[in-house]
Amino acid sequence: MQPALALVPKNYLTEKQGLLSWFFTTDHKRIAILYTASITALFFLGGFFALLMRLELLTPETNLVQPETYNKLFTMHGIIMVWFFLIPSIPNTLGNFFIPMVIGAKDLAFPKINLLSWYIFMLGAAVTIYALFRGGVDTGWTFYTPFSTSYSTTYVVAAAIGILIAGFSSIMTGLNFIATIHKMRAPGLTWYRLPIFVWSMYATSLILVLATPVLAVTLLMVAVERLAQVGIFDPALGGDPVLFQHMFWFYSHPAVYIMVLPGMAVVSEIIPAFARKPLFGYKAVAYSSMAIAVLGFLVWGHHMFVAGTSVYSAMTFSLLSYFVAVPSAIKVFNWTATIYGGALSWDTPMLYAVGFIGLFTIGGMTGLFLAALGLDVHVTDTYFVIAHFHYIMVGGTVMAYLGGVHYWWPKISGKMYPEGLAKLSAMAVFLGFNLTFFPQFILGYLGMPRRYAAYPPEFHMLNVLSTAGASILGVGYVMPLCYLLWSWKYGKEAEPNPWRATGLEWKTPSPPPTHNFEITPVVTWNAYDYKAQQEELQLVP
Amino acid sequence: MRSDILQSGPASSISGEYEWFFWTMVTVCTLVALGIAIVLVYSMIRFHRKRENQMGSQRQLNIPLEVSWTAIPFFAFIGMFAYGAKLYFDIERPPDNAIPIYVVGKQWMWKLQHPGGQREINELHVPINQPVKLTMTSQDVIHSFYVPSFRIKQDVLPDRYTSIWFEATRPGKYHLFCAEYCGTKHSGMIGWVYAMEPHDYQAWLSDGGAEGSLASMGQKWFHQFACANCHHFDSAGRCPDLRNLFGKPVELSTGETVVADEGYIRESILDPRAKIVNGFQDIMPSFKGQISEEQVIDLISFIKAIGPQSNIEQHTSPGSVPQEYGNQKGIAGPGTVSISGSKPETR
Amino acid sequence: MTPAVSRRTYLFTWLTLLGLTLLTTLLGFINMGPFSIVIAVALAAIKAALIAGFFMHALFEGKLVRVAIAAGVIWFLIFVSLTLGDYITRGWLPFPGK
Amino acid sequence: MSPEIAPLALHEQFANPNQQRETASFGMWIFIISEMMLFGGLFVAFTVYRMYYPQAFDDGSAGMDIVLGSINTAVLICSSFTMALAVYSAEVGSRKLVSAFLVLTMIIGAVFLAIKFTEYYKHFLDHKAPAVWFDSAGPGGPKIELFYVFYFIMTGLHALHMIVGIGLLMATLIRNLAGQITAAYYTPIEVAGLYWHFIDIIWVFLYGIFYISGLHK
Repeated sequence: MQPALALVPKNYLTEKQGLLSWFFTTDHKRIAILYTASITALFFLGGFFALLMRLELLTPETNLVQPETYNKLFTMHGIIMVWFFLIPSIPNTLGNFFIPMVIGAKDLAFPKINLLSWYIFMLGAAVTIYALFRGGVDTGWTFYTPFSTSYSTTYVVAAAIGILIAGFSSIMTGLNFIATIHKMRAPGLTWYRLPIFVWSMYATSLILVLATPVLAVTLLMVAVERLAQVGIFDPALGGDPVLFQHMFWFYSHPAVYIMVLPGMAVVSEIIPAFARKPLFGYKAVAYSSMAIAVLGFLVWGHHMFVAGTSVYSAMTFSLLSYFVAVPSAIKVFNWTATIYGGALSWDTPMLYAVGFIGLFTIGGMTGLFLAALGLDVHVTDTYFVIAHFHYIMVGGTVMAYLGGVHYWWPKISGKMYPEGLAKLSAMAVFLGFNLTFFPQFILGYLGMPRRYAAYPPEFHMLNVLSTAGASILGVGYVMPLCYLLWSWKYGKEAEPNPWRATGLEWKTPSPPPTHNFEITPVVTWNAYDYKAQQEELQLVP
Repeated sequence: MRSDILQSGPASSISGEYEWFFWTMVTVCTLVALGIAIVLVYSMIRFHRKRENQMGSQRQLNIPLEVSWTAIPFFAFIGMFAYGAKLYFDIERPPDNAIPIYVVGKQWMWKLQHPGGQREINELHVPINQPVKLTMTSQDVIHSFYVPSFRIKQDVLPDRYTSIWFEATRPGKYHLFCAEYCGTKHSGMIGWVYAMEPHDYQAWLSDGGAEGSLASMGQKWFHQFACANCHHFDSAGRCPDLRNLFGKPVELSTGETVVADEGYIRESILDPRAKIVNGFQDIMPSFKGQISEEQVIDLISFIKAIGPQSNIEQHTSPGSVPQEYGNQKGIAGPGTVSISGSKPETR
Repeated sequence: MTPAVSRRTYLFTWLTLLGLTLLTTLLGFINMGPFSIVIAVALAAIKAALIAGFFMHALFEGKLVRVAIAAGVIWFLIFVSLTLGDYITRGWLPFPGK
Repeated sequence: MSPEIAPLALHEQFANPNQQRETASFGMWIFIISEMMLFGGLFVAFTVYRMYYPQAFDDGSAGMDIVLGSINTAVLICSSFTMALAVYSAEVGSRKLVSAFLVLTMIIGAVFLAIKFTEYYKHFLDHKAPAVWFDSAGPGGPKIELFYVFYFIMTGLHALHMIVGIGLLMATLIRNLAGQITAAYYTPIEVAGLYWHFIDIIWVFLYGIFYISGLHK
């Protein structure tokens, strides 16, 4: 069917043309696309560093790169992946695009601030990449003092300032989301009718707003200390390097939840849609998101059990760390219960979502080892930790991100992605990921410390396995980039609601018009009400 | 020699308990993960969508289920916390009879000192079945002393002491790693711990060619840095009497009381003004920059030796007369410590 | 539009703030050891509450704003208390660095 | 809601002016909470070191100029008062008074900055400017310097906020002169006022921690 061009209603992609219409847009959907393009580029840059690291670790000796270079590689990998991919990943792309649509709003509360946040993010990225091209940074993404302030000879200040700038973009996004979710919901859309996606994004935004400023001020102090040669964290001048760790982890532990809560948000949408079943234990899942946001701030000390903090402080943090594991467990059980008894269709988003459950469970359970004081002493600062947080952040967040991109791709682009290729890449990601990171648990248990450019030969075999897995993982990540771009142009036209999912975003054309809804919807139903949905579509006998 | 064989598995007094706890956790977690996996795989087969318009069950709440999968993990977690905390206390609290060994980390080497004065670089010789307490500091950035087989790790910080202890249970050669990223050659800041039968250890000690025990070195510095001019061994001096000081509470001019431990003595040498003993004047000059971390350690050993619990003497080799030993101030480089070359275990 | 706060209230708030500033300064001249800064911060907190309550209309805003302010204060207290918790309990065990 | 609101003032994403007003003011509150944590980080670090070195920090505090500091506190409280009156004038719809009070607030703010930089200059002359010219000889030198490092970072960050605040007031003044602020729609000035009062609150605490504890010396 090829209707006359004039009859095709304008959507957000076609309403305005030209590059400038993108760079000056205040449409949350277009800004989401701008963010997606930026973070995709940065993801592959960070991934390239990871690839070089894995190649270097293929042999016990340093033969591909020198230790100086290796140290810069893992630092830049960490900085780019954490602050320029994971933190903005789901919130600024899928969140930006779908929070207003899911709550039936025309746009975010502050569209200009939304655009400004993208520019600030790009400025931060530019400053960081400047540091990279001037020769990189070798402090590790954690910037531990006094190494970062007094001993490193690399571009620490530029990198710190870049991250600080990007932090303000995070704060703006969080602020925008909170105000939007509170004030812009469609009539009738009460808190308990909101999809879990919104609850989790709200929890994420709280952390963004409350934690990010502390990172900003901590990095500011590092920069001042380094530039002015004064002692803030330098013990020689009366400072305490452990205080830096407190301040850094006060941000950076909650930051882990900034990364994984949006992943949980996406998975909580995908699973009901492909099981055609309401999310099991809606309130438990909603409250657990909020509990994670609050409790996540009480546990940062578990990064410092061997750092020279007091034993009593360590015990407090250990106990609190176990408390934050409870809401995560609740979520996993409820997702599993949602799948049980559903009418399951194993499309690509569902594959990613189930992969998320599996990998997040392993990541979460190994977290229990790290929270146990006595066990942590041996495995902290080893590859056990590396494997643990990659299971959460890559196995969790990146899987959920890819699942979400596939799930909403018909809505974003108006086209269907090629299902066969997508399933293949989902499998490649899952298998490659496990092959890369599972051996690292064993390496850590055997005692291989992290951030080692060279290692004793008895760790060789497991490192070879890990590198082999990384190559599969790399292919798994490049494939979606290729076929999604292909489908944007050549893919099959998508219906407004190809999955027959509930949710307001599916009640408007694909791709949506600039103002999302021709008529502001009035909500009278609960989230995930598949029965009403089927009745509405007159599908139920 | 047996101790040349590289041992990787667990080999310390706490590692048995550690292994038990670790593998119990692995078992519990695997069972739970398997449970989830079974539900998922079963659903995958049993609940596959058969008709295009099919809907899933619309059940969305089961209160007993929600409560149980909240409460059961909660109490299991409390149990894990409790056992982990107990193990941590065991790892953190050295027994009283431990051999005191001092560690100074710097970019990128470990310098270790035995109470008898033997000095080693990147190697540590210890007897088995005897607790060893490490008191550690760093000359530059943060390092971390990590012996995987002993299941211990402790960050080593500049300008303060941290401590850790272990008791090796099997003779052998074990990896020593730096586990906190410390700069370019972080991965080269590695070494070996040699756990030896007690008689081998005694032979190694006496073969050492140490220039005198740490305490006797400390006594030498005590005179060389003119500490003795003020700190008389009577109660009439202008400065506090240092005899019977170590481990005792000290009342400060601010009214607070602190225990005279290693950290306090170190601070009092390098920054005397920080804590002034009640009834004394702020007249002591700072020795910061004039005295190396090793010399501070010697002085602490000396003060310990004249203190109430001088249990260190039993481990020191004979010869407490101060001998000529490097007048260098500052960093003792590898050259000055070549005594380790004559050790039986040195590679 | 009726103003939320009258000019009289603003005037009284202003004068109270100036008075509290004078009080803070005068109390500073008395040596109270560690308490002098505690009192100074407590007085500052009272002043901050006055500014937020009257000048910023927090007392007349809805529940949402009050919850937000409470959240900010609570989060700051979490940060302070758990950090200081480490510093205060250091040295409770008689081993270096514990 | 009042019908006299200019149609232009309502942004398209909002359903009605009341929603727009509440959202803008709530957004500013969230931003203030975030700023609280920004200064909160510095307060935490300061508290830790103060607890560790009470003596040196009191000595550092003794080097403050209490007269200028107290005057400055009073000055800033006055600017908050005039700011509150500016919002009040907007609420009752007096455009002239709004402009007058905004200008007055900006002038008082500028006076604050002038006094602040005078203080900085005096610290420089006293050799109490870390990294530039700091006389750390004498007992406890580095720790006193630590006090001054925090003093300069925190008051400097505060001064930066003042400058941003004056810019915000300037923008509000222009909007007022253009007739965009009415009794029915005065959200911009309300939001700017919130920010200005918040800067005042921060200063009140800075005054408490930096100037007072060394006074008895």
